[in-house]
Amino acid sequence: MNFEDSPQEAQFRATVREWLAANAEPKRHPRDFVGDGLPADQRLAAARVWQAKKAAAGYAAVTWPREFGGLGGTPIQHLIYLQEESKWRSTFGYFEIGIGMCLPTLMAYGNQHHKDRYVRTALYGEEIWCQLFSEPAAGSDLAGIRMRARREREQEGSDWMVDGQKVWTTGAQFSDFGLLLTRTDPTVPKHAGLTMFFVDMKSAGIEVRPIRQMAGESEFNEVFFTGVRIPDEQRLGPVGGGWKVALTTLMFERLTVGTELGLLTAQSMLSLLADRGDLSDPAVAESMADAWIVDEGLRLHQCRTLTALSKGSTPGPEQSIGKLLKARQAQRMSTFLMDLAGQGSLVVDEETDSLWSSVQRTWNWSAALRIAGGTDQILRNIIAERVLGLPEEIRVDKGIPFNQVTK
Amino acid sequence: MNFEDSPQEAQFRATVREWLAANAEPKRHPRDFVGDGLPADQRLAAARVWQAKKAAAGYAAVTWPREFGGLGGTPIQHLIYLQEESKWRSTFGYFEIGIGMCLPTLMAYGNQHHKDRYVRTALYGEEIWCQLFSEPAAGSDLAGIRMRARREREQEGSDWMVDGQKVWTTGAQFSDFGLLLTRTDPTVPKHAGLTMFFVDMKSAGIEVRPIRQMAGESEFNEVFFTGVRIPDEQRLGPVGGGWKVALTTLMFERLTVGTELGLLTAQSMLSLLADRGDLSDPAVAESMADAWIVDEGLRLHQCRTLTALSKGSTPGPEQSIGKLLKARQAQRMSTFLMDLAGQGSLVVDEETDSLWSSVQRTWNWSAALRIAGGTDQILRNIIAERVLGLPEEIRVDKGIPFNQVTK
Amino acid sequence: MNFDFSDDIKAMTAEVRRALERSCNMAEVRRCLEDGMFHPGGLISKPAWGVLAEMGVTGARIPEQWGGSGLGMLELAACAEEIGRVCAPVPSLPSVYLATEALLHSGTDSQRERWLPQLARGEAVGSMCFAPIDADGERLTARYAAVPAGAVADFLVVMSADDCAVLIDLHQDGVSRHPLRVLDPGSPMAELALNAVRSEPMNCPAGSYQGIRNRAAVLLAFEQLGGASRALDIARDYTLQRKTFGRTVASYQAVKHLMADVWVKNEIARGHAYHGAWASQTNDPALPLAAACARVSASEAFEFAAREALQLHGGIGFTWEADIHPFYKRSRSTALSLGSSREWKRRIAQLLHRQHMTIAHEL
Amino acid sequence: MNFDFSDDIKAMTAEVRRALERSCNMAEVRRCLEDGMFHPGGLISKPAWGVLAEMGVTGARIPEQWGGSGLGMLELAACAEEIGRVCAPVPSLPSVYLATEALLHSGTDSQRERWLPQLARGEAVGSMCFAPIDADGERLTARYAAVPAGAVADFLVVMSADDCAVLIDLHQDGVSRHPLRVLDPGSPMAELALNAVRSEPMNCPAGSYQGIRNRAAVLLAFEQLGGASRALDIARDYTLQRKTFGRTVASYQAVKHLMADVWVKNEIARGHAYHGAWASQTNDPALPLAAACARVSASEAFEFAAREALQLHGGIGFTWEADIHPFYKRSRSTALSLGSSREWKRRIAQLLHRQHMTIAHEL
Repeated sequence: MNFEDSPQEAQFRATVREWLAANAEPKRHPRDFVGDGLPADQRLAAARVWQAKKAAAGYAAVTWPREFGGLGGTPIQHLIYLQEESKWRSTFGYFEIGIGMCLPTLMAYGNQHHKDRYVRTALYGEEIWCQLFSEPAAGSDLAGIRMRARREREQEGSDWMVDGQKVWTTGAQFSDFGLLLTRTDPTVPKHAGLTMFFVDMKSAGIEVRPIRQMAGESEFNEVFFTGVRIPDEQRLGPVGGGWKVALTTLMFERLTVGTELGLLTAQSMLSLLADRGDLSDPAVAESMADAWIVDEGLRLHQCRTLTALSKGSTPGPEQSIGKLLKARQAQRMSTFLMDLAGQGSLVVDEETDSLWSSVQRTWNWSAALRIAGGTDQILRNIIAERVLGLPEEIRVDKGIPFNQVTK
Repeated sequence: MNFEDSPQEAQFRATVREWLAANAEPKRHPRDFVGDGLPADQRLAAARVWQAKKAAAGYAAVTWPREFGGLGGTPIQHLIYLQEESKWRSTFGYFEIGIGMCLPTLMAYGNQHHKDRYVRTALYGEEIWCQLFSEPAAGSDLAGIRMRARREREQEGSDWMVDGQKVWTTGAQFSDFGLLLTRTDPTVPKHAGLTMFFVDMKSAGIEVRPIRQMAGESEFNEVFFTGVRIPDEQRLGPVGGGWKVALTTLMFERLTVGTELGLLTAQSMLSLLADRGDLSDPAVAESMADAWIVDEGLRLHQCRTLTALSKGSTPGPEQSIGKLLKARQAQRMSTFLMDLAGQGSLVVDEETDSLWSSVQRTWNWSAALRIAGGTDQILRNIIAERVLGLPEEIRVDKGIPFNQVTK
Repeated sequence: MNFDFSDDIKAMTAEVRRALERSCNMAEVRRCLEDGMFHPGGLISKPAWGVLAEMGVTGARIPEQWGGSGLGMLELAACAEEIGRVCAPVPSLPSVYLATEALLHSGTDSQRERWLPQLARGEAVGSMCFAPIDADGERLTARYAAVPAGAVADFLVVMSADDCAVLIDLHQDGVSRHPLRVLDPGSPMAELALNAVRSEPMNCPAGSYQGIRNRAAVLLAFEQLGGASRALDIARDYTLQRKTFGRTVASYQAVKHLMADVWVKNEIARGHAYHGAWASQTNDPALPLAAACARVSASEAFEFAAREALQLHGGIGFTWEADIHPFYKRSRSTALSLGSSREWKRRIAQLLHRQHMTIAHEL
Repeated sequence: MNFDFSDDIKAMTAEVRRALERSCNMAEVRRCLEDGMFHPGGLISKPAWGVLAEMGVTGARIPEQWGGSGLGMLELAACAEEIGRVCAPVPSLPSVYLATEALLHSGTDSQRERWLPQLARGEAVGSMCFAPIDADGERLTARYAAVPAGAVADFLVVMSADDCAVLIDLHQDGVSRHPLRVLDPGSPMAELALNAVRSEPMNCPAGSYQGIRNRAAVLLAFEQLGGASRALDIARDYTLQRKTFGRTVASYQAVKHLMADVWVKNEIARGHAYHGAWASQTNDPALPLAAACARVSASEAFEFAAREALQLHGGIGFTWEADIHPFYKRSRSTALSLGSSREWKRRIAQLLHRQHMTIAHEL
């Protein structure tokens, strides 16, 4: 039992460190990214430059086969790269979804032309991809999407016309392409009538609207499709086979381990409490211990997962534990700290890098995070069903044609 | 808004007080009952004497009509009587089920002969009744009972032969009669095949066995029926109409408001903490406040219920809140106090009236109380469905003949 | 035993509810929150405040001689629940439950004469700070970091823990206001800097400080209770119409049980709130403990109800267009007004300990 | 990164599990509990203890020269989980994790010579008290209120917070034992009165007191973890076969989610327990914090798992015949051994504070 790299891992880490030291810029504060402080378009441009550099060195997609520009590395090597990169100025929020989920799906289901045309440009940050799955009436129940794709003419190979609405689309406003799940046949049970496409986000009939969140900011979009034409050539997998393709994408989502949620940590809580001199209060001390146990416990759980990974297992539903605990813990910690500090903690801390502004951001964002990416309830279902092997929820819509399920 | 008796209530209370002062013995400690310290049979004999005295004065069943020996009083008057009686030596555990639930059912569904023969003897404590509903395979799902009653001969009025097992029967060991729910037709859906009887507990073929609980004591029984003959004359309600009769019984159960659960109270917790000098610890102080808020909150909730009762409403599912909170609160409080006191609190306090023995009894008994009389989960269902009007659980056995429901 | 509001009070609050629902629906609340986000400090829902003045709520406790309705604490408490139900962005706590009450109990005749009629009509807004008073004669120089309604208040009462109080007219030289961005723009605050301003002493009987905090805690508990019940209603309505996997969301046991737990907490808080109202109304010695229990149980019930109601909405819950986020914000801001639950819990323990010792001593 | 037990350890514990399952099934556990209820103090499951001796667990940490297996903390920790899984009524904590460890770290040569071989063979049972030592020369008079395994122990180690320790042979005049009725008869205790008994000083290096408590906390955490996982398994098996309203109990969402929550707590506790084992094994400076986190998370996980597993059984859960109540009792008794979670949580906060200050100072 140990926490050290294996000899191979240590060697990879050393190589990465050397490359980063030669190519990356030092971080000035924890939330300092490439292009920090620049206007949105210049920031994006700077991000593309860094992405291209990474891609040229093979680090943009460590686990991809070499033929696609990756290193053919293991998930652990990918994680080692991310650990090391996080000490330097890097990028966040532009390329993860495309490289982590969309392109792997394209590699699995696309033809040779697709691979030649799209993989390299995405890897080098020249084109950005987004994922168009969720809909207003299909969140937890993704297979319940309604976005309708119809063949323009009733014949093989005909173009498709798409109408409907997607929601919660991260990065839609600057994306070039989107992976799009549609319903092509509403007369069959819900999982059977889906088809996957990718779509040029600049197509006529696509409108991207930011969603305003409860704290006033916008991190997601709604995307409206009105008579959008998609060539049949951009279909991934067979007509009616979209659910299987979507599951592939979601499986890749699970592989994006170690994503930073940007929430208050127990370590920050400790700093705040120590600075306030509050730890001598036994009630505060006990809350601090509770928070520490969860945070540190998740880190150790992650270490066990990584151990399993490095022994060759694939990440399973056990990973649901992280977000389930983290989001609730964040909500509890931020509330607790504000209670301690009193009414003044309601005043927005304008200094965005301060511990207090992170408390406030966490209070707002934790409410969303208990929902986004699987609600607490869905995650418990996943643990109960897929880890503990308990019976699935009763599905009253099982086997019933989609258009006959009680609306 | 006030907490005082109305003039009529005050007058009733005064009458009750006067009667108790003239007839009851003073209580020497909180758990001092009539016959305290005597062997079981003498204790029961003493209890019967006190019951007869109450019955003669009309107090044994305040809400019953005068023709049955009651006072024709209101639920509030019943409660006032109980409040006052609790200050004196009284009885507990012998007559409540008979007078509170079985006899009212008999009065509702029995014939004149039944009423003449059984009501008075029960009221005066000469005969004791128990309730034979639950079965090993039918706890929360009471309508799933299997105890089989068959007509001896296929003709109207024939005697019935009963086989099967009941469980959790309080007082079976000293009861004279039992209210018995049976299944007379397993070929129809579960609610439709039930029939209610009452049975002489001394009938041949009935065996009462105490159930040993986890702390070693026995407060309930299993009752085994092997070829027990019951005359058709002892049937209550029509054949196949047993569910409706059972619902009547359960409705009367709800009327038995204000039952003392014998658990640790926040007031006792306060005594213990104050004696230990622990309240200056802020963490202890906060826990004390939490406990107080629940206990006192339940008392105030009870005051609201009584107000509604005295305005003529009947007790509804809102009452589920009491046991749901009380049992969990008891488990929390007893655990907390033992944590404070350390390992020594594991040593059984042999002094049965001490605060510490009540902590220990509460720790054991609260685990049972979260189950007995409706699990936490069932109570939440009741609140969700009957108070908040949320949809019922999906019943996969609905409308299916009982003997075809997947075992 | 008559532990409920009278039919008269129920009829009155039903009218207040109807009027508030008309004048202050969730679109109006969101409009105010948006306004408050970009123009901090200045916010007040004029339609809601107008209704409260018109229906005699702002002047509920003010005697008729000064244009008020001369009602009791029970009436005001019942109305507070309605204010909470609609999540009204109005300065009810600083102006009605605190400043007005302070004037009623500790104001001089001329102070009352001057402010109470305007308060009754809703034309003046007061605010209140609990802080030590370090006045140089009649001149006060001080800085208050986060004064509720501080940007719009016409006067400020400052009261210290040793029962001293002064009133400051905020329309005078030397007063400068700095509106603040806050997490709940529906409960705006401002920083007030007072530079040698004229402060008028008030007539503060012993026990005023804790007395006014106790009564305000009870009234605020009713607002929180209103918010908590409404949050549950909103969650119930939403989950009953929303479907997932072919079933209404409300049919899932996890969802049902969560709402049952919310209901249970709300019921417990309601008992304590009623108790607090009764003790305020009758000036019963139980008031300190009853007020503290009302405060804590209502704060916790409202935060739990709002937080889980938001959760039960799924994704839509954290969008601006949802009706639930104003309650999430209000639950947090009300929990931190008048001191947090932690402080009140410690007070409960102290009061209980004292009570226990007194009884033990008497035995 | 290799944060898991080695395949060798896994193979070894699999054998221990099989042997314990054979020798100490729930019928044996119930028999011991019943015995302990009526004949307090005397209890020990001979078959279970025999297996532990035979398989080298009682002597896991004892060097081979004294007949032990000379294994590391990791091995013993992994075995402790198996002891907890079967809820074995054996004095593993007082004898193996405490008294034996105390002898290994602080025993004199002759003390080791005398006791270790017997401990390794499971023929002697030790116990330990943490208390101030007030010895008059070599004679000790003292009263210990609740000594684990006090009725059967052959010797007792008493250690004080200032790192003094003595060993007392309990087979001598002046020792009187009073077996106690306890809530968990599977963890019996006795009151020991010592009247001028001979006490032998031990060689206690500085830091022994906390060191031995930390390592014992880690080992006990593994027992608790074993109990917690088993309680979940029992609840899972029961609810999968039990039906209500025509469906298996395990198909209800409230039941599923409760078990999911139990699993989550167990996983978190497992990470901390592993960390504690690693820190004990490597004597890493992280040990004090790791041990405290292991102790608290395992205590809480076990109590939650046992309590809710019992709940998930419905009525059968609180009968003697059910397999779950021994775990409910054990979860309570283990939570109170070595100090409660409250104490360890405060220790966590202290350690964190110290750590933070050191880092802040270095910056």
